[in-house]
Amino acid sequence: MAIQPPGGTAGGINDLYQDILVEHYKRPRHHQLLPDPELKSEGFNPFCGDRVVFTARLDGAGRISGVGFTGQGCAISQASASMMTDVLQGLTLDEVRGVVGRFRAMMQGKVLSEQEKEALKDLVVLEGVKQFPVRIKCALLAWSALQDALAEYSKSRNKLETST
Amino acid sequence: MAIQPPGGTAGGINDLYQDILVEHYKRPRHHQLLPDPELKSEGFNPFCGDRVVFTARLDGAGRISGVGFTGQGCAISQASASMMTDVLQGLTLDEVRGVVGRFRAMMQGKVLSEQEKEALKDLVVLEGVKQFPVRIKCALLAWSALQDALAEYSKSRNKLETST
Amino acid sequence: MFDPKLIRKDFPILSRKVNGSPLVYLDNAATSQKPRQVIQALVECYEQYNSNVHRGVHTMSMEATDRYEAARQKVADLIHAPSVEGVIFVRNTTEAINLVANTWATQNLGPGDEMVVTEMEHHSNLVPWQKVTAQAGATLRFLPVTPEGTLDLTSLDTVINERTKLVSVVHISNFLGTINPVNEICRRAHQVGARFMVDGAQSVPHMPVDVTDMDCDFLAFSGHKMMAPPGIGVLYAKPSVLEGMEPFLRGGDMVREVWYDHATWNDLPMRFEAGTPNFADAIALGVAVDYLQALGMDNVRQHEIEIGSYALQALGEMEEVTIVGPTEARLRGGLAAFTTDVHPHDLGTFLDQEGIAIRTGHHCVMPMHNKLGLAATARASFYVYNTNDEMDTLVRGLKKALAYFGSHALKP
Amino acid sequence: MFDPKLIRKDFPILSRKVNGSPLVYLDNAATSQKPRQVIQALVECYEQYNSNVHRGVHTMSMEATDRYEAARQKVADLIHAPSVEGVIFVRNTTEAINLVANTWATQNLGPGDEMVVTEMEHHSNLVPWQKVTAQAGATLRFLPVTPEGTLDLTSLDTVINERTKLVSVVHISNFLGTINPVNEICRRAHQVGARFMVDGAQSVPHMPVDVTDMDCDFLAFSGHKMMAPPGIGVLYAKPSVLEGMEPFLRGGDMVREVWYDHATWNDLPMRFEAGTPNFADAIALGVAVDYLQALGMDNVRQHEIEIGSYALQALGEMEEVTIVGPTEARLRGGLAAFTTDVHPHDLGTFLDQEGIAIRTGHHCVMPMHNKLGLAATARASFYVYNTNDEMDTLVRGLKKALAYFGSHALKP
Ligand SMILES: Cc1ncc(COP(=O)(O)O)c(C=O)c1O
Ligand SMILES: Cc1ncc(COP(=O)(O)O)c(C=O)c1O
Repeated sequence: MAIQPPGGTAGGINDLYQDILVEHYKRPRHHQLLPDPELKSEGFNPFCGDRVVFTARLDGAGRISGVGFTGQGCAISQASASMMTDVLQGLTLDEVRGVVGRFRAMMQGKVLSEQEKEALKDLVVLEGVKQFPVRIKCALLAWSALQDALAEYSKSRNKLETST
Repeated sequence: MAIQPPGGTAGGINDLYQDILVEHYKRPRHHQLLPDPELKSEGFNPFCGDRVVFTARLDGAGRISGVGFTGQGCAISQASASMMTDVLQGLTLDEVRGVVGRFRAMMQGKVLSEQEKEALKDLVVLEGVKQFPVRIKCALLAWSALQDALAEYSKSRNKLETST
Repeated sequence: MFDPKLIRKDFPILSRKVNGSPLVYLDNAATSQKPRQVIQALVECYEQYNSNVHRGVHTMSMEATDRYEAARQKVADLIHAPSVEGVIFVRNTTEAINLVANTWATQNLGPGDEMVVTEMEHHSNLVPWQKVTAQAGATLRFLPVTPEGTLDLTSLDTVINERTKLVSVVHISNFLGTINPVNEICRRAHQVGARFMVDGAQSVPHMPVDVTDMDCDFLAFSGHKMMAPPGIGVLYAKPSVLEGMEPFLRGGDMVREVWYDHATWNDLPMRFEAGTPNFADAIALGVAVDYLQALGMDNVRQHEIEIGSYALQALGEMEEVTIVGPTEARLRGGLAAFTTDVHPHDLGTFLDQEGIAIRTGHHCVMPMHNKLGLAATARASFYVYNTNDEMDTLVRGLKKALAYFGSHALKP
Repeated sequence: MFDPKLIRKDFPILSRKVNGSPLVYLDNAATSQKPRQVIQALVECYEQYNSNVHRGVHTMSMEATDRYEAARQKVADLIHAPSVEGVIFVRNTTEAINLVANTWATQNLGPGDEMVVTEMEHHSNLVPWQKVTAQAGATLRFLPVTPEGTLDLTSLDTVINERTKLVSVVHISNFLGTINPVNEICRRAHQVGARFMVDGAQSVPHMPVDVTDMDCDFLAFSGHKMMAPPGIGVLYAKPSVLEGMEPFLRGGDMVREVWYDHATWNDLPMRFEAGTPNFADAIALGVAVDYLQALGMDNVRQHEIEIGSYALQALGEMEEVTIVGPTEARLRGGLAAFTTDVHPHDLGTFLDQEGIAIRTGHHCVMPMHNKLGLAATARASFYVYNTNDEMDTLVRGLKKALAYFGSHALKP
């Protein structure tokens, strides 16, 4: 049976649930928490109950050497988390901040350059979420967790530095 | 200069401020508090600040032997208090309750018999207040105080009786 | 006669389209739509007599005050309150419950005392009590819920005991749909000398509620769930209980006399309404009550049993759908929360594309979701203007969604 | 250009007649009238997108939420708040003040501490503090008012001292009309480490108010006095201060996660908005703010100085009239309370017969009335739509009233 996308925005729902997104939802990458992570945080949406727990480890050079997440929620929130973990590997924290900035810019409607898009890998399919503003929060859930983890980490580093 | 009553209800304002009422306001009767009163109470309208303090004494037969009031407020509230004190002299408390009932009935729009009107004396001019519903509270202020005083008195009598 | 198709004509919003399809509004437990009579009452207020109440000698102030107090009388009549003294206008159910928590409960709960709610409470009838009981050194206890979603009353007499000072129970659960036996619980509460409060947010709009018959001490409900605007709600309380309560919010209107160092309180019910009240929405609530009374609360309830049965049957026939709560429409309010293999959010978005508005999430009932091992559910909730046709649309939409997500193999 | 005659066209109620005469509405300090834009915003809400906010995935819920949050941003812009996190929607000024009294003040006032208000406070900025200070064993102190009706600042540094924890001051007195030097008082409060709150009920609707420039910690005001419906008001607070505050009302929307035995709190500003908010009136407040911003708050203030001067002059020329408060229009808000030989109530009724709506009584400022030896006053208060012609009508009406009551020899 051929399923027609429902009315309204032409092909809207298919723009949202693109195959790559569904694939990430069905088989999320890095779907387990790391032991003793340097970066750790939880994202929770109090209005719908969606949750993402994020962990990452750093190597001696300060680059991300491993990432992992768990969570529960809708396809958008979980797929976004999975795709996010895919692009962080090997980045410095400043580079991570750059990715966060680019992703948020895309979700806010900014048109990205080809090069910028490349760095976001599968995440570019989340551009389709823009047509569903109420779901943008879902797409950003894991990213809020990531940002919290970064902020926590800087804070604890600062504390360490001032106390030594 | 001939003053025209303002627009709206024909002659409305003159129905309200009838000469007898103005006379009571200017020269209130029984305008001082009695010492050692059996009945005492204060009426206060929190929304406008009008106040009536009411006192009365009873003789051995349980009849009102003296009344007095003070207060401050608009012409309606103070004139109503003055007129009220005029009709209470010599009444039993049950008769007082009757007067209260008739006065309230009149203010609620009940048409009184000639006989009932007679008993209310000057108070009948307050019928004009009905056209100004927002002022009915003013006309009733002294009467609420009177009712409170009656209730207080019954309560203290009951207490006295059960304790002896 | 009760004809939802006719009733719909009174609700302008119901002719709107959403994403190209006619709106099918099934989020009534969250908030209800407003008939033109209610909207018109607001317009009339602002165009004809808007003025602050209680304080003025001028004509418009009197007109506004009269209508405001008439609305109070209508509310009293609706819930069979013996007098308007016990009808306090607040913002919503949540504020009504907080009012009792911060006055009666704070004054009367002490160390070793207990208070009782159920396991199926909305956050608004749980979180305020967590604080008051903790502060008082009292214990918050729970009437348990069976796996079928009804109260387990076998423990009624042990959970509610001589130490119990207050019992507060949701009348109709906005998640399970369950109608709780408030009369029976009220009797038990009074037996041990406890006060009894009812969260009527989902009952007062949908069925006859009689506070005199029930004998509850407090009842809270929200105007916005019963055709009135948001921003107006009601706390009903027995005047004798109110008399013993300290005021909550303080300021203009609730005082009698004020000096620099102290103040005295106004009469009931004004004592519990501080500052300029939301008189316009209260007046609109009065008009909403008129509308409901004209329909007849018995008929409203009957309609919801019928549409509820129809929905339960249709959804029940779908293998992929699991309905939460009691299975019989007579035992529940006009709503149905359910799960499928597809996450409720994704379902909600798909249905929204078809113009169907349902709610997804925990519906402010997280603890009960947790207990059932659920993070979120989808919920369709009905009102007088919903039709069986709309139920068919919902079921068609659900089937389409499940097929769509099935073809995408979205079951994780 | 600012033309009250043009502005009047936007206010449907202003073309109504009262007792046969055109309405002259001079009770704006009690509540303001609403422009058709605001009324229309309500109709639009209920006819087009009414839905509960923050919780839904469906289109209408998103539309309602977006507009609700946009209104918050407009309010933040109006008062120059750096972010929306500090803009909390409440019912009215009274609730805003009670919120601070029941959270910040309860948490921070202890035995021996002091808090300061002025002698000219509205009951709403006095009665809540009487309770909190008494409960905390703290002392409530007063900045005195001179016989001219202005604050006596010679005692500023002694009344506000190292023991002071909180200072709360009315910005424009709704009785005296006085504009208080809030910047100066704020500086002194912060100098001693106290928090500073402003009752902006009469200032925010009538003049530019800049919380960043003033540096106040809290600001309270009511929508209904600034062209919006009753039922919506604002507490602005510095987010850093809010972060340290316990929630006030508890329940849905203000929580993050809830378990049976505890709960965690949502982000700012939602943490302080419990239950379904009055989103419709908040959205209407946003439209009222648009309207005021289009006029320009500077122009609004300028208009009130002009009409105030005109009124003060005209009333001042009447021998029988005694105006309360500062004599210069620049030093006061657009209102004038006064006394004559005739009791204000009787005056009010007479003027109402001519269609002129003024307020009479104590205007919820009993202590200051007492201090001035007054039981009640008459008050005319102005807004953008009032004209000099209306001032003439008022003066004519007053003269007629005084002649009428004079002929009745009503001077007691
Ligand atoms: C100076 C002042 N403060 C507080 C209030 C209370 O406002 P509301 O009744 O809207 O809470 C008012 C108005 O009545 C006022 O004029
Ligand atoms: C059972 C129940 N209680 C309380 C509430 C809270 O109502 P409100 O948000 O109007 O305060 C609701 C609705 O959300 C409800 O369904």
